Amino acid sequence: MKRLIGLVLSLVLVGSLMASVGAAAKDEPIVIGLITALTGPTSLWGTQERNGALLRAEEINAAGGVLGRQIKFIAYDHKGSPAEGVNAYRKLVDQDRACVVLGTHFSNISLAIAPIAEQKRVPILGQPMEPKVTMPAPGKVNRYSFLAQPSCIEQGQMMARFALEELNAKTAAVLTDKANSYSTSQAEAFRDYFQAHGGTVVAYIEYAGGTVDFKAQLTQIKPKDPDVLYLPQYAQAGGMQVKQARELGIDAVILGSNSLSDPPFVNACGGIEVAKGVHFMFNVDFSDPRFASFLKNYEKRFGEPVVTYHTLFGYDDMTLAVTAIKNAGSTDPEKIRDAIENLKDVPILMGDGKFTMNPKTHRPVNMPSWVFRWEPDGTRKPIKLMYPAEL
Amino acid sequence: MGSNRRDSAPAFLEVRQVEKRFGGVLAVNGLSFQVLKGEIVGLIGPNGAGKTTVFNIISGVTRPDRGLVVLDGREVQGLHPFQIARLGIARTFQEIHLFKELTVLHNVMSAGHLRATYGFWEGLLRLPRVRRIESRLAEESLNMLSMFGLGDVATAGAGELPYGLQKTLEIVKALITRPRLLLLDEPAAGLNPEETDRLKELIHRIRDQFDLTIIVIEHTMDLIRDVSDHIVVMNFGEKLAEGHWDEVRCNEDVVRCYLGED
Amino acid sequence: MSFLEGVLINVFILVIITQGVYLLTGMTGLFSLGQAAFVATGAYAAGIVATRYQAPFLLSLAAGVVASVVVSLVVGYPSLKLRRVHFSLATIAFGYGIESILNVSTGITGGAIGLIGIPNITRLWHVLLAAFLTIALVRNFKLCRYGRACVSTRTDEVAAQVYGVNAFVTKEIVFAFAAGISGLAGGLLAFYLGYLSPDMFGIPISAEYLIMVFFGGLYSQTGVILGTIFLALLMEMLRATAELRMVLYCTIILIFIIFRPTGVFGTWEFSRAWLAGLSGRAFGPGVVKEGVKDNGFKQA
Amino acid sequence: MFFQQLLNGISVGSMYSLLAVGFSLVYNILGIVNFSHGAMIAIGTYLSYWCVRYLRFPVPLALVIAVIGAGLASMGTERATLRPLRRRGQSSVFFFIASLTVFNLVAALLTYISKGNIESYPSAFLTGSFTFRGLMIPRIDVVMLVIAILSLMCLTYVLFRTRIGLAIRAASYNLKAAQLMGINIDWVVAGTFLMAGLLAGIGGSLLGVKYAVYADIGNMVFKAFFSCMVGGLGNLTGAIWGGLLIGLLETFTCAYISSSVSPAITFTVLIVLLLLRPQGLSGRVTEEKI
Repeated sequence: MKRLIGLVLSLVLVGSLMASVGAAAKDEPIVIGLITALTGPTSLWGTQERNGALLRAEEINAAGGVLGRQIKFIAYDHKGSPAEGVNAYRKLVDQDRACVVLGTHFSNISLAIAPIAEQKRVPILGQPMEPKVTMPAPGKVNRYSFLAQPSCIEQGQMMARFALEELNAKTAAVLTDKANSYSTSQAEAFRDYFQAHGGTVVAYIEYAGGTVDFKAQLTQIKPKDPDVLYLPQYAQAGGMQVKQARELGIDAVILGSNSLSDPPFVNACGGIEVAKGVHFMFNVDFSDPRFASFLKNYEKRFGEPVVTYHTLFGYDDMTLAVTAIKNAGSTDPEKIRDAIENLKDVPILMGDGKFTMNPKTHRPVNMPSWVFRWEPDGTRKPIKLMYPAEL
Repeated sequence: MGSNRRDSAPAFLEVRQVEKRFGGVLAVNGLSFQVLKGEIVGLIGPNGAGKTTVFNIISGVTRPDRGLVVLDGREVQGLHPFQIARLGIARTFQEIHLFKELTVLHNVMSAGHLRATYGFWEGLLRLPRVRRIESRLAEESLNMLSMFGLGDVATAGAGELPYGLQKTLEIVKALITRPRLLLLDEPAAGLNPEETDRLKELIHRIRDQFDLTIIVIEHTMDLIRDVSDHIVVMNFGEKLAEGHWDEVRCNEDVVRCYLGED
Repeated sequence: MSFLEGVLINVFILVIITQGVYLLTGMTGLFSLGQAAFVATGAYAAGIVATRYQAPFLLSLAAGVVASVVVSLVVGYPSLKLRRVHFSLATIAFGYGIESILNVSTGITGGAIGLIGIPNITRLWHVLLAAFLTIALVRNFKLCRYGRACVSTRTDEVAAQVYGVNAFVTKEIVFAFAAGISGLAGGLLAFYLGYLSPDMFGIPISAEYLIMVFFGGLYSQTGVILGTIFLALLMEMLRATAELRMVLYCTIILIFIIFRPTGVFGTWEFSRAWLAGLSGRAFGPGVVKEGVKDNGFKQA
Repeated sequence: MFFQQLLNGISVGSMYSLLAVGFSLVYNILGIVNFSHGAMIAIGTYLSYWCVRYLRFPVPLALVIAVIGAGLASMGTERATLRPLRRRGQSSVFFFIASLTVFNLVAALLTYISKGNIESYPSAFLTGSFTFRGLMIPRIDVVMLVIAILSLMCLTYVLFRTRIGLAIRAASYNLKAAQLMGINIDWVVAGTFLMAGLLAGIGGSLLGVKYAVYADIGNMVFKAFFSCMVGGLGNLTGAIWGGLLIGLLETFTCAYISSSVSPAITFTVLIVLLLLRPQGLSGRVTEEKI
């Protein structure tokens, strides 16, 4: 029966799914997993993150590995969907026996994984900026979820402070994607801090997800003539907004989030002629010599230059995970969890070069960020180093 | 013979001053006629006379602009087709409207929607009562199909049947609803003389067996002559003449406009 | 809960949802591009009832189903009066609308950050039980007079009405039924993931459901079930192919479509008669014939 | 500000119109909802971009190549997925899934090839605006409008002055009758898809210049779908009016009501409009034949 083909295929699929269960063994390489977007609109970030982590894992393996064992690095796609992310986490933990999982850069996916991690008791360390990932409620910490960069609230506030103190801005306009938690959380933090410290937010406009034409929103902002325009966006939307704002003749200083640090942002603007002068926040100093050698190693390994800063996330997350394994002296996830919680002064590329975890919040202690400006020659000029503690 | 009875008996169906306009064209213009219980009425007229529109109005597919349609003392104009079906009017279509993707039996059972008298939740849970009604409906459908010579093709796809059988299937589907009034729209179109003869018999038989009142639209004049108790002639949306075959045949207007063309 | 159990929960939640889509699209010919919004309605209703009012599992699931059905009645009343293609349009609008509402009403739904803190209760046997019940109900529906009314409405609405079928009410029933099924699946999803966000229920997700239904066979309940299982597992298996995952997934579907345009199973239905080694063409209601010739290709 | 918003609305709307005409061509003639139109838009965007970027072709040449490429891809899609259905006499509803899958596949492929990168034309091509009585008019919008009008004029010429156009128009009234009259339906269908693809190619190329080059750009097809339906059945000008209406509605709900729920409001208004006028803005009234 030809029609049975489908049935047989399904059975084969189920069979092979089951067959791969329990394939992990002892005294094998230490498995470290990564959950990220390898397909879909944000796959650029995911592949960069994966490459960064892979590069670091290979460096560590070349230097003899950790605890005398090699690292086996596995990256799985989450397609931007929370359910997929949870599946990927379970697969890493159950089938691949990962002792620590890296990821994700999507707050929404990490929010879904966090409660599962509490059950599975394998720590997950990554870059989701939403503070609720590590602290679902005030005073309550998810024991197995960790964040390795300033939260979106801290980043929004730092940008507001930068605008007030360095740019002497009196008025600000904010444009935010109502369907994107990364965008709304930073925008709200920026607005609240800016207003609480003497500034006036003259326009706070939320738009629906998927918008590509922002002229209607920007036209409302233009007559308000704000000193600064804050665009906490992903590179694509941010670039289009900057381009369209300039087309409409808005000449306010434009401030953005860490996603605007990418070359794709400049592309989405339509070139550096448009992107120049845009400020963004990022937690690495691109002029740091260690960074230059990282760039060189990356290009040697992958045959192409680093595209986005997510590479650094992967690279540093791997450093932190391996340090935690070393400190724990074991691949027991519970011990690694304790070790991650107590990480102190770990040398990394981001921030001011040293990473310390806060056991109370599961976020880094006072990790600084640089505010950069895109220059007409296409370089990023560091303007000021901001510390969350100064807020 | 009919004339006397027609004058005294109450009408089973009465169409009174019905008017329907499509764009600028008056498809039906002030048409009135009556149908008595148990009668077979022929509705004839040249192409474009508005006959099918009359059927559409009676069966609720088209809403008349003006006028009344009274079935057994009840005004039905403007009701939805499914409401009219519930009052016991069934019809066939000039262009075949079978559910071509379904089997013949499934077609008949679908048409028997109103005969399966159980509620939504009963059907969803498939209670024993539902199974009982369903098997009774299936049985009745099969019987009906065999009666019309379709028993052997009950599991064939309706769209695969030859044209003549599709026409018959349309009639079977109409009958399974157990109507009181049956509207046949050109049942003989496309049939050969032999099949037409069989159809004449069939129409008489179903009238008697199912206690029906029938209105037939037809261009095949000998069918009309042989089956009709009463004939209504239409032209340009208006009634030209009515009466028994012999009366209508002699009517000058009819001869001029219609029969003369033959 | 193991990885395999998690995957199977996902698969069977999808099986439940596509049963609803099968009712709508396969049986009644209505193309809904907003079905995921009904899943969202059920999921959020269940999640909100569970987190805010500490309602028990079953009660929350029921709340999800009721919410979906109520919303479907409100949305269905105007949109089912539209032409069929316009109905699809209305479902897209509904999809956008639900997404907007979920994003904007931050106080209740958590907005873009999502709804967190729903307990992880759903286990595989819950989902299997729900899937079995759904499949049984859909089968019964298909075999009863309302199921036949759906098929006749899809095939020829005017003729169906003439046989006493109230086409509008039939569509309303199916729309609400499908919404209820989606709401149930949504509730199970909420208690499985423990987290909900609006972007989990966009238009592309609804399109994905339609592809699953068509892939197995638009007119075959068996095909829809097996097609959904196959595609959901395929997606999971392809996880190892990293960047090529979506490309391979879509290519495999497209190859199947080119060689079996009417779905892998066509109109074939699993039946006892088939099991007994009899003809594959089952006898009785609910069976749609394959290989129908109609030369035009105007959509209804 | 009102006039600036009006201008914004027309700018967005004219783009929707251009995308909708191709969509509506296939819908009106064949009665098919063709989501692969979105794939052709994306193919147009990338082909013209690649030609300019990597092959360093002049922009007009790149545009021509992109347009032809999208047209051929559209024909290929029809040949591979729709024709087998017609040959077997199957209903066109099955084409729905094929067109959706082609749409998904092209988005996935472009994501894979471009590595998910966002790209743009080199050296700020056609950016900036000029001022006219206080209104800011982006240069690209003017170029878009001119190209859109030119391509629609070409389309009108083909439809009303050539043999294939006559065949297509005949087929759009009654496919079976056209077939009986000896018109080769395969050619009519292929020609229709070709023209829709050409239009998608133009639209896609311009979108790439106006916004940016990214793999998901084909999502615009949903706007085209709405424009086509709102504009009405039976004629192509309907799609143009539909596109403009949607552009203006979106812009004005953003400007004066709320931009976060603007899509929801816009689409609800359109659905209400369709309830009141099922034939669309400028569609012909058709009485259903029994």
